[in-house]
Amino acid sequence: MIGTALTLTGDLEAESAIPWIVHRGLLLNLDGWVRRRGAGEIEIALAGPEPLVAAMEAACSLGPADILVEHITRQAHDFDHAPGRFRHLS
Amino acid sequence: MSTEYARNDWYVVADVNQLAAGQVVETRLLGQPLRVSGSPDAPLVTTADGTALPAQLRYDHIWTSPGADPRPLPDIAEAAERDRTFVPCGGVRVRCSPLRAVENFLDIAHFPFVHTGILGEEPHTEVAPYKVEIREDVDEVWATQIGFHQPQAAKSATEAIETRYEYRVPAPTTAVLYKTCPPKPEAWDVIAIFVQPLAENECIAWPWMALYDEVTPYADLVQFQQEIFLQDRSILENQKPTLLPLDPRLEIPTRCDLTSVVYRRWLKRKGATYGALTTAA
Amino acid sequence: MTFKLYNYVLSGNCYKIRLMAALLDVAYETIAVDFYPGFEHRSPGILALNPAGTLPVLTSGDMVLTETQAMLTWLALTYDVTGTWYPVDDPERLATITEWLGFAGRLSQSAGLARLHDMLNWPADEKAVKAAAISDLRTLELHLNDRVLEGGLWIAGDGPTIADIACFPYTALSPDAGLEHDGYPAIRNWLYAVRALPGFVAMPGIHYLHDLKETSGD
Amino acid sequence: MGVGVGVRMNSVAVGLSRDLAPKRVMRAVAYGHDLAVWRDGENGLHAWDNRCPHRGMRLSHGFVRGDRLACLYHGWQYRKDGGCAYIPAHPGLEPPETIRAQTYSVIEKSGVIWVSTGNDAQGVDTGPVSEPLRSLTFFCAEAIARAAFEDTPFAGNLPQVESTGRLVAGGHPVAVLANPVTESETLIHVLTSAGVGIAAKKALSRWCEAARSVAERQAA
Repeated sequence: MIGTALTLTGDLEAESAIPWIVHRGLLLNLDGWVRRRGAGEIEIALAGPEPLVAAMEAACSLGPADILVEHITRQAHDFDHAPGRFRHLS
Repeated sequence: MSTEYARNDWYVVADVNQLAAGQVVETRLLGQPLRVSGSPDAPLVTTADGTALPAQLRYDHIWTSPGADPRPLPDIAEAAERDRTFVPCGGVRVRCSPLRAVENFLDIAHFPFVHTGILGEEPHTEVAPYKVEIREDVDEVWATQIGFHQPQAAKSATEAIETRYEYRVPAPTTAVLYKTCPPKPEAWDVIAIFVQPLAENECIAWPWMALYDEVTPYADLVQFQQEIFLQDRSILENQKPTLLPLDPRLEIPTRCDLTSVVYRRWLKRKGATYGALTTAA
Repeated sequence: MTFKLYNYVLSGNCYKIRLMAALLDVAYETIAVDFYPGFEHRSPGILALNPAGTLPVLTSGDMVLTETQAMLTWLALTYDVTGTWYPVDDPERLATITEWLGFAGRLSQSAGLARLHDMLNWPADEKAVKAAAISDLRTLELHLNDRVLEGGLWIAGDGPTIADIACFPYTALSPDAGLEHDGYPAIRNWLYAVRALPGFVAMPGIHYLHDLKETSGD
Repeated sequence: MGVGVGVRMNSVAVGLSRDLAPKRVMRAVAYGHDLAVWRDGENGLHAWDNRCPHRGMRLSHGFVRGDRLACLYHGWQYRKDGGCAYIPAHPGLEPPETIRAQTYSVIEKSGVIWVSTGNDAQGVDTGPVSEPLRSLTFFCAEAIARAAFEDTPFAGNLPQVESTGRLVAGGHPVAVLANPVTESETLIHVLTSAGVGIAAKKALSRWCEAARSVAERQAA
């Protein structure tokens, strides 16, 4: 199924980043996952109603106090199978 | 709390009406008492120990900065267009963070509920997608391509119209709205808000307008804007927490709140945290 | 045209007249006076009309009224076809109304001035006016709670009168001065009742009752 | 003194049932928590954290439509269970169950609204003394407010204190319930019994004001 991929770049090293994003994904009842791709990059894959995906993007562009998102890009994401409840993919 | 960034911005501390009437204004800025005196053309701003701060008259208001190396005062080009009517609307004190006052100015989704019958009306509540960006070349936040159904967009409006909006934030406590001008569709009306931070949790908002409207009496223009701003005041005094959270963990911004989100991100990036909550709230 | 109102949009006293006229469904002309920041109420034009320089001023033909109590009385006697807003044939009720019109004048000097101080930086002895405002709110709460104990709701008798309209604005606007209504349940319920009156108009700081509208979102 | 002394209480009296009509909302404070207490159109009672999850606006400034409470700022509507039902800016969206206002436990007993910060609000049974007289704020601590009722004469005589903790003022039974809003502000609710006439109730109401004067003088 086709979902949405968000890629965050910036000053994202703080440990708070991933739990904060997981909390937001669950708060918005989205399916998908988040994973760290490096010290300055976090990847999020989402499935859900467009206004909630947009709300996820808005919230994550701000994030917890100790990170700073410089850029956020959005593209389609092809899930191999049903993504399931939003979680941290380690 | 940090005043480090904030000290080097310019702030309104009085308006031209007060000095023209010969008033000596005792006020505060960033928690420090200030006195504003003199005439509109030669204003004097002094601190409690008598130190003179730089002072200048711009956009019908007296501006000062307590910093050693202030950034330039934001330029509003329309102030030079002499066929506009310039309307300083007076200062209104609000028990809220100066940043919350700016954030509310940038918000459109509240129009049907807070400015009922003027700037919005149910069932016209939907906020269509719009564009928000930080313009790196000028270091400003811009929100564009905003449209909203308004029963009475301006004093000069004779019927409900689909109003176009653009917002510009050139400094953390200065915001400018460019809005459809009902009698002159090819031009924008300009409505700005200059926020004087008295403290982190208290401010004076000074609305100012530069309009094309040759028909409406001046006092009606002032009161139209005052009516709108005062409708927001009780909202601003009842938002929790009082300071503007830079971490929205306890909030649920959606797409219609994107200007707020980008404004907060811009503040966070600059370290402009006077009036902001920097811990999770 | 019926009458002219020299009006300032943020003034609770001007609002009394706008509200009363709306409830009586009377059309009128407003002339905006730039009270703040322009201090136009002290201009020669307004002072010629009202030497005291206060707002509102109401004119009709040669008549010039500068006191809101007089304006409310005149509006009710002239435009209220039901005769209920100012019931002249009931001496006791009329006296109660007059009593509370006087109270409304005190309230503008306490809660009204406290609001101007907090909102527009008006000069005032903040502590003294706020103490006076609390005392006035308590006086009104005591009376309105008496009315509840009697099975009533309005200030005088079984329906709204000009006394309710006179006391409404500065009571409703007291949160503008940080004086919340939480500890005044009888006042809170009476404010709701005024806002629910047919023809009610709002002013900044007093919102429309959105609950009266059709539900959207179902 | 007063009803409730010696009873282990998990709940606090935030208002009189009489004073909150259907489709109305009020602000209340319980154990330092800022709450919006509201009634739906069918008289159901709800107590929520006084904060719209969207942007933090106090929900006590909101409005009730049918069985929903709406925030005044952006009109977000919440169902009786706290779940968000409607977001006016995004009318096509069905908000997920996960977006919700925080709810508290609330019940009515003895004509009084009781709120708990736990999950099982309890009220005090004041027996026949459950006729609402009034609520009023004292600018003093709870203990001073309570004591003032015993120290304030009614028609020249100090009230009697019964073993139940209730007072008898001028022959009229009175129950005094206190909600400490802050260290220096106490919300008092006063009940009497159904047989007391209107004139006596008005006299009791003035006696409450006299007690307030005593308490606030002492606190000053």
